[in-house]
Amino acid sequence: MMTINLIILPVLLQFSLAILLLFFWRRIFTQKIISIAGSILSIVVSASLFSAVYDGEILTMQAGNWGPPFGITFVADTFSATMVLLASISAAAVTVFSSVTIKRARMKFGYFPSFHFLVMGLNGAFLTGDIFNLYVWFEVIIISSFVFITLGGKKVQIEGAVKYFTLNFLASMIFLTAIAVLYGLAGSLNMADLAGKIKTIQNQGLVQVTAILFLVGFGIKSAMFPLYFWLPDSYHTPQAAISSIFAGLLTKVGIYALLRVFSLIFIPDAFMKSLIVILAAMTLISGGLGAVVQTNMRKMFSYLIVCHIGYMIGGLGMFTVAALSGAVFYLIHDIIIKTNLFLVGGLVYKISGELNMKRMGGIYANYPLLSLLIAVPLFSLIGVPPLSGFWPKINLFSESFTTANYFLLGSFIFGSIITLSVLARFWSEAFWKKWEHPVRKPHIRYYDQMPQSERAMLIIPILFLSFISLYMGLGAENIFRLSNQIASELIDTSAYINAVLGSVTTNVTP
Amino acid sequence: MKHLTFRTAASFLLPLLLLFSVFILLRGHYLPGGGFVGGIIASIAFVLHAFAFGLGQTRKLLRIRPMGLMPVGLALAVFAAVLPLFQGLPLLTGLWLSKPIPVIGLVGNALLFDLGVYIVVLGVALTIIFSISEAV
Amino acid sequence: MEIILAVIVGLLYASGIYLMLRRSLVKLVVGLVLLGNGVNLLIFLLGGLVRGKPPLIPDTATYLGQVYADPVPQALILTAIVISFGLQSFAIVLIKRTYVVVNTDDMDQIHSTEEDDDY
Amino acid sequence: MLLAVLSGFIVASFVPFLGKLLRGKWSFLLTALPLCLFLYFLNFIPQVSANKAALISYEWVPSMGINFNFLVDGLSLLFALMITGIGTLVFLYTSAYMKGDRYLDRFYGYLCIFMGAMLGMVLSDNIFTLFIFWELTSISSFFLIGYNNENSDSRKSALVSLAITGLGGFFLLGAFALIGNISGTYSINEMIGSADALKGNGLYPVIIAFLFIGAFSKSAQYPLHFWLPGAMKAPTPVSTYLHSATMVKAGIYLLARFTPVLGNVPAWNNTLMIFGGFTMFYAAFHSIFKRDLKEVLAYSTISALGMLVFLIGLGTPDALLAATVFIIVHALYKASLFLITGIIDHETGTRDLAKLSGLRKVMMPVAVAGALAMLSNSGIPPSFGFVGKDLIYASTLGSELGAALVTGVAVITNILLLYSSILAGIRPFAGPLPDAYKTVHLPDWRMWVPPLLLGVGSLLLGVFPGLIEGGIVGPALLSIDPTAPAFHLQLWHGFNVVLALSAATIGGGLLLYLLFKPSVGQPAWVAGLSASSPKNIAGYLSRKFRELAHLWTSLSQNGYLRIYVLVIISFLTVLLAYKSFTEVKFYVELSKVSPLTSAEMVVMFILAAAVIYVVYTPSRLAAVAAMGVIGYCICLIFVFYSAPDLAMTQFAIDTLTVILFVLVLYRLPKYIHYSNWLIRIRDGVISLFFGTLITILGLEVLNEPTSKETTHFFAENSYALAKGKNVVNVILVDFRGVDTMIEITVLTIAAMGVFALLKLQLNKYDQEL
Repeated sequence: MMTINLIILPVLLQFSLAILLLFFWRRIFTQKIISIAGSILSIVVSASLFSAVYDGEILTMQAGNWGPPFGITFVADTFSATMVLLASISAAAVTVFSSVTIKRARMKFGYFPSFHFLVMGLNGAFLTGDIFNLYVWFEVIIISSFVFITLGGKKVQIEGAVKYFTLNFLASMIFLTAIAVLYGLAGSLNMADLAGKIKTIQNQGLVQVTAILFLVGFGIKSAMFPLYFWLPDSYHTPQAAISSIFAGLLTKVGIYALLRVFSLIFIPDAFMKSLIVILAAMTLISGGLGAVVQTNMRKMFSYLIVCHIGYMIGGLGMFTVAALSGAVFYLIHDIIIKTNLFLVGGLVYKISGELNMKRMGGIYANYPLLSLLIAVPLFSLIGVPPLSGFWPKINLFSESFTTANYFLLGSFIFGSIITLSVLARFWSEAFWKKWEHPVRKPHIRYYDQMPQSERAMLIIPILFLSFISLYMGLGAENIFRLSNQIASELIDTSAYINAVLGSVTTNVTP
Repeated sequence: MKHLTFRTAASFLLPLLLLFSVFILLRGHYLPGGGFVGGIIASIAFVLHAFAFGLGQTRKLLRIRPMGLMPVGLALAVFAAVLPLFQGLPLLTGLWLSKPIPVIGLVGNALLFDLGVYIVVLGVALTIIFSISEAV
Repeated sequence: MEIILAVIVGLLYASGIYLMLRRSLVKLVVGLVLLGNGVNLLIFLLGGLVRGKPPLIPDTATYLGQVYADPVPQALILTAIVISFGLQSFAIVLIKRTYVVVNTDDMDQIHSTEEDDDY
Repeated sequence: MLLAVLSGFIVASFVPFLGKLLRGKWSFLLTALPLCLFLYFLNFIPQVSANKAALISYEWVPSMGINFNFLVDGLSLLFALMITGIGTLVFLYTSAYMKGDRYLDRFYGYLCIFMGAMLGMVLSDNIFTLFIFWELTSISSFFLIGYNNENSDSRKSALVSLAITGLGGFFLLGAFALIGNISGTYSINEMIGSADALKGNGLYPVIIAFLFIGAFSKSAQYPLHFWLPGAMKAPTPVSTYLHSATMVKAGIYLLARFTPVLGNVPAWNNTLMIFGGFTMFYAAFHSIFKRDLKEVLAYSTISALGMLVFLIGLGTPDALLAATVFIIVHALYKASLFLITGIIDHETGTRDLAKLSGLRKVMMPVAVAGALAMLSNSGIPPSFGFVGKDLIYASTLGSELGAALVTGVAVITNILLLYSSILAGIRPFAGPLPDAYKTVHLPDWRMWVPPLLLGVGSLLLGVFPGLIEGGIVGPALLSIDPTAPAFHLQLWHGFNVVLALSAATIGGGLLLYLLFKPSVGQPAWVAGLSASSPKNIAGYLSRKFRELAHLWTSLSQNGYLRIYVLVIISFLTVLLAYKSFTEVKFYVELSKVSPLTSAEMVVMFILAAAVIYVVYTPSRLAAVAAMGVIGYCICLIFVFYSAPDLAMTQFAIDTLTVILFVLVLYRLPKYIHYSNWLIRIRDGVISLFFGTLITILGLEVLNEPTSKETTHFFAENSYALAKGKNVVNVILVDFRGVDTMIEITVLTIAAMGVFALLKLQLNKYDQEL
């Protein structure tokens, strides 16, 4: 019986952490310790969940002991367990990083509790098997991200927040509309149950219309073309630690939802496939074009997020096992790498005090080992083989040939080249260039003014995540096996459906 | 607003409304009501009091900051939710005392849960309204 | 009735979107509220309309009779309303904060995509 | 074997920790690495010359079919020996050339990685491992070329070379993905079996186009050649290593490697011949106008590469033999010339041909090395270059299509190359020694011995070509063309056409040197040509591309929230409308519709009126008030239709929302906007269209029969199992309790956010990111 509750443990752990932190509202030091210790514990918990499902077993838990489809089901299959594990890894890194970089004033206003609420929301969204429950988890995620994005807001931050808020709210409303229609059509909310019921509906046209609503709702959250505009306008405004958790996980939960819903409930038909493929290609191109023109480091990174979303969406659009496997691999890679990228951005800011790369320089000369460390995520992101970003591209490239999506292939190549060129330019400007006339700003606490212990708190998370990226690249075999398994579970959902619906139990309330 | 009759009314209304909110909370399992509406009514009671006597007075009366109510309520709700876990049952499985308690009826963790909702809603509503009124 | 309610729902959606397209931040938030209401009503409508039969089990019975309003959409709407309230109150305060920081509720004053990193 | 390939990476990974040691006088110890590898690969000669390729496999990513399969056959052995052999000399040379450099350790680190990557590339049998190492050479060369990173030109050329080779890399990946897909294997060796399937496939043109883009970008073929002269900003050892024997030959290697798989098809041959032929002429022509020693070498390198591509394109056994030999010839003399240039630069501080002369008087051994390299470069007997050039002429004469034309191009190119070889090998040493260079002296032996060794090697191989005939050249040729007949390398073929052509080349070259003085410089019309050079075109295109990117981004990412909303809603509306009108049948079943009472009628009317009022009122306060009215009307609808819980909640929430609004609006200034009426109409039309779609969608969904399984379960079991009579509440706290639990969490977070938004005021020092 214990294994069953193991499913919900990652959620409960974050929840309890957040509540505990609320009790220590103003005690920053205690909060830091609880938060870091809790995050490390959560890696352990999610790792054990992951190891429980890694061999292909699917765990389910019926909340309230109400058999499906009546209660809310939590499901841990390989996909969701992987996502939970990645979320806790990223979150732990960001916790450590933020313990030094987030200003005390912000910490006094609920930074850490919101953080754990956010991670709890992510875990919940990954684990739930109920579509309305997914909506509710999404709301936890967005409301805590609203708190983050406005925390201590200056002008730019508020401007970003207004756009972020409005469009995410709009996305939620579209998502909710979609749920309303779906419930009206099928009378169920359990995703596995819906998978069966949706096929029996007479008017399949309405099902397709509902699918469009889901596509757009999740598409806004996952920053798909032409729905992504909120992202580059807002992600660069909050603190580095916050942006990195946004970058690493928030858009990815949208991707997760897309992959889940469009493999389980709405199997894409020809129209949907080509629609998604075109959107993916446009996402790559449009995001790439955006990245080219930026000189602000974090804005450039934001556009890269958009650009790379195209790889994952493209994999979904082709909808073959190999393509999905590529998409999932990319997703796994991207969560770690994007978190790390924004942490690196934070570190670079701490070193140079600048956000605009024209005004940076000299990092390579002054911090050679640090530069080497930073090079790992940058090169992984570019997809320099054999680092992690390279592997999924094999699948994606070759599947775009087999499915004859040449336009998509072209945009894959385009996206890769843009990433290469903008990051090489970033490297050249910030790291190689001699730093002319460095200006010290009085209100910034620079890296070289920090004591050794605080520097370590900046470096350790980056080191940790870089190490994971390296592992993903050099030990790609393991990741491939994982992503292949996930992809085949996405294509053949019978195991998932059986695991959820097969375990119908009568209520055994004492 | 600080009119005498209003003040008197408010000081009477506060306990009455609070009692009513608890009533709404308890009957929620059988008739319209429940923790959410109960919490809102309770917060309206305090807001009325604040309008009549000023925020400072209400804060004094409350003793704890409304912010402090939220973790308490959440903790209660989570406690009610995880209680079945210790018996090896899934989250939120209903557990009931075997005998009904007079007035309230059957007591189970669902009630505890609803109480948590009540407290959270009270805390949230008061936090929001108080901080806005202070900021204005 | 269903038809009229459906029209009302559509009207709420339309007005919500229209207000979101205006320049005033206040109107934007009012639009969000209307949109939220529209969605709630849509859930309600699609759950089926039943007059005068609330999903309350009578004192004398142990289960609901033959005709009753579907309780599931009601529960969903309740959750949705509460969540929207959280978001809306946040949005309302955001208006205030925006006004404090930017000194306007005119959306066209806050469209700088460039970051001023000279603070 | 794996260790041999990875040793470069392993050593490089220790470099950061041994920094101090390597920066000092012990740096030359690293030379042991390439030397050991060279000796290791020499061991393979007996096995390979017996035509037994060694295949050594290590598993890496077996589920993708990507493994370390190292194949040592003639071709890979040839390259491995060149990489490690010249590597040894470069490593040794570097220790003296870069003595005292601040970052010598890093430099060696990159060099080690680069060597490892090159080795891995030529030894890989698996196309994806080949690709991985291919990309690693690009990356490590990026660091090598940009080594003097504080110099902006240096950075720029590193970026350009990375961009070009990176671009090629992605196309190569595309080609490989396609090849792997069609042939069903990732092993090049096994692909030869499915060569016909590949050649017959409809995508064959795409494959070779992508492959060529990859190979040309690396091997600097026109029009992707311009990164190479720029890459001369790198320190000389880098230029030596990258541009004589290794990186630029990677593309040649690739073409040679895939000749048995994809070659011998007119499209393959002709494309290569056209590009190779044009490149060799184009670059040789440009080389004679250059006055910077390194630039002369850069262009002559491009020309030589063009020659190799051209020969592979010819594709006859003769041509392939010529290519194989020429690879060696070129590696030897070009490395030597680069090293010599480095010495001159190092000792005199200039590479300007106009200033250099008479250096033989102060550095005789270097002058000898230069002369030897020049002999080989010019194809003057008895150098190895002469053997090579003979073979080239023999193969062009044997060409089936227009022997005269191809031979003519080859001869002219060679004449021009001869000119540039004199420039590089002889000119700095000839003539009187200017006073400025009187104090110049011979550098450390570690610098002048390597070029001399290479020069002597050229000579030796020229006299005794048999030394490498059976052990290296033969097997290498067989791996490019398994059907190639036996051959015999020799210096003297007797008097024949080939000899006449050679003589003509030498004569022509010398004549040109006498007539065309380096000091004349670049005539205006050549400068005019450069306006339309690929480099300028690429620069123009990249500027235009940036402009386009700017335009696109400022159009799409304009910062106006309402435009974003508009785009999203229009997108959704168009999709919904398309799907609804094509796939949904419209009908409304009136029988299911319930009648309307008068009270409801009134509420609906008020509701609609309030909605319209909200939209039209210019006052914010009025809008909020109307919004409240709408909320209460909805509350009444809930009352009418059996939802008392909802009604209570809606009432409470609506009241609270209005109160909050009023509290906030209270202080906002009066501000009324009147948008342009056109914009209003546009927005109105889109909103109404969207709303209408939702209405239609709602009505259509209502027509569908719905399974009420869940509802019935709740209705029956709410009291029996969950002990509650208010089913809605039971659902909230029990059946779907999780939702409620999260919902109150959302409220809590929202309250925290509101609190922070209102109370948190950062001072300037807290505003740092």
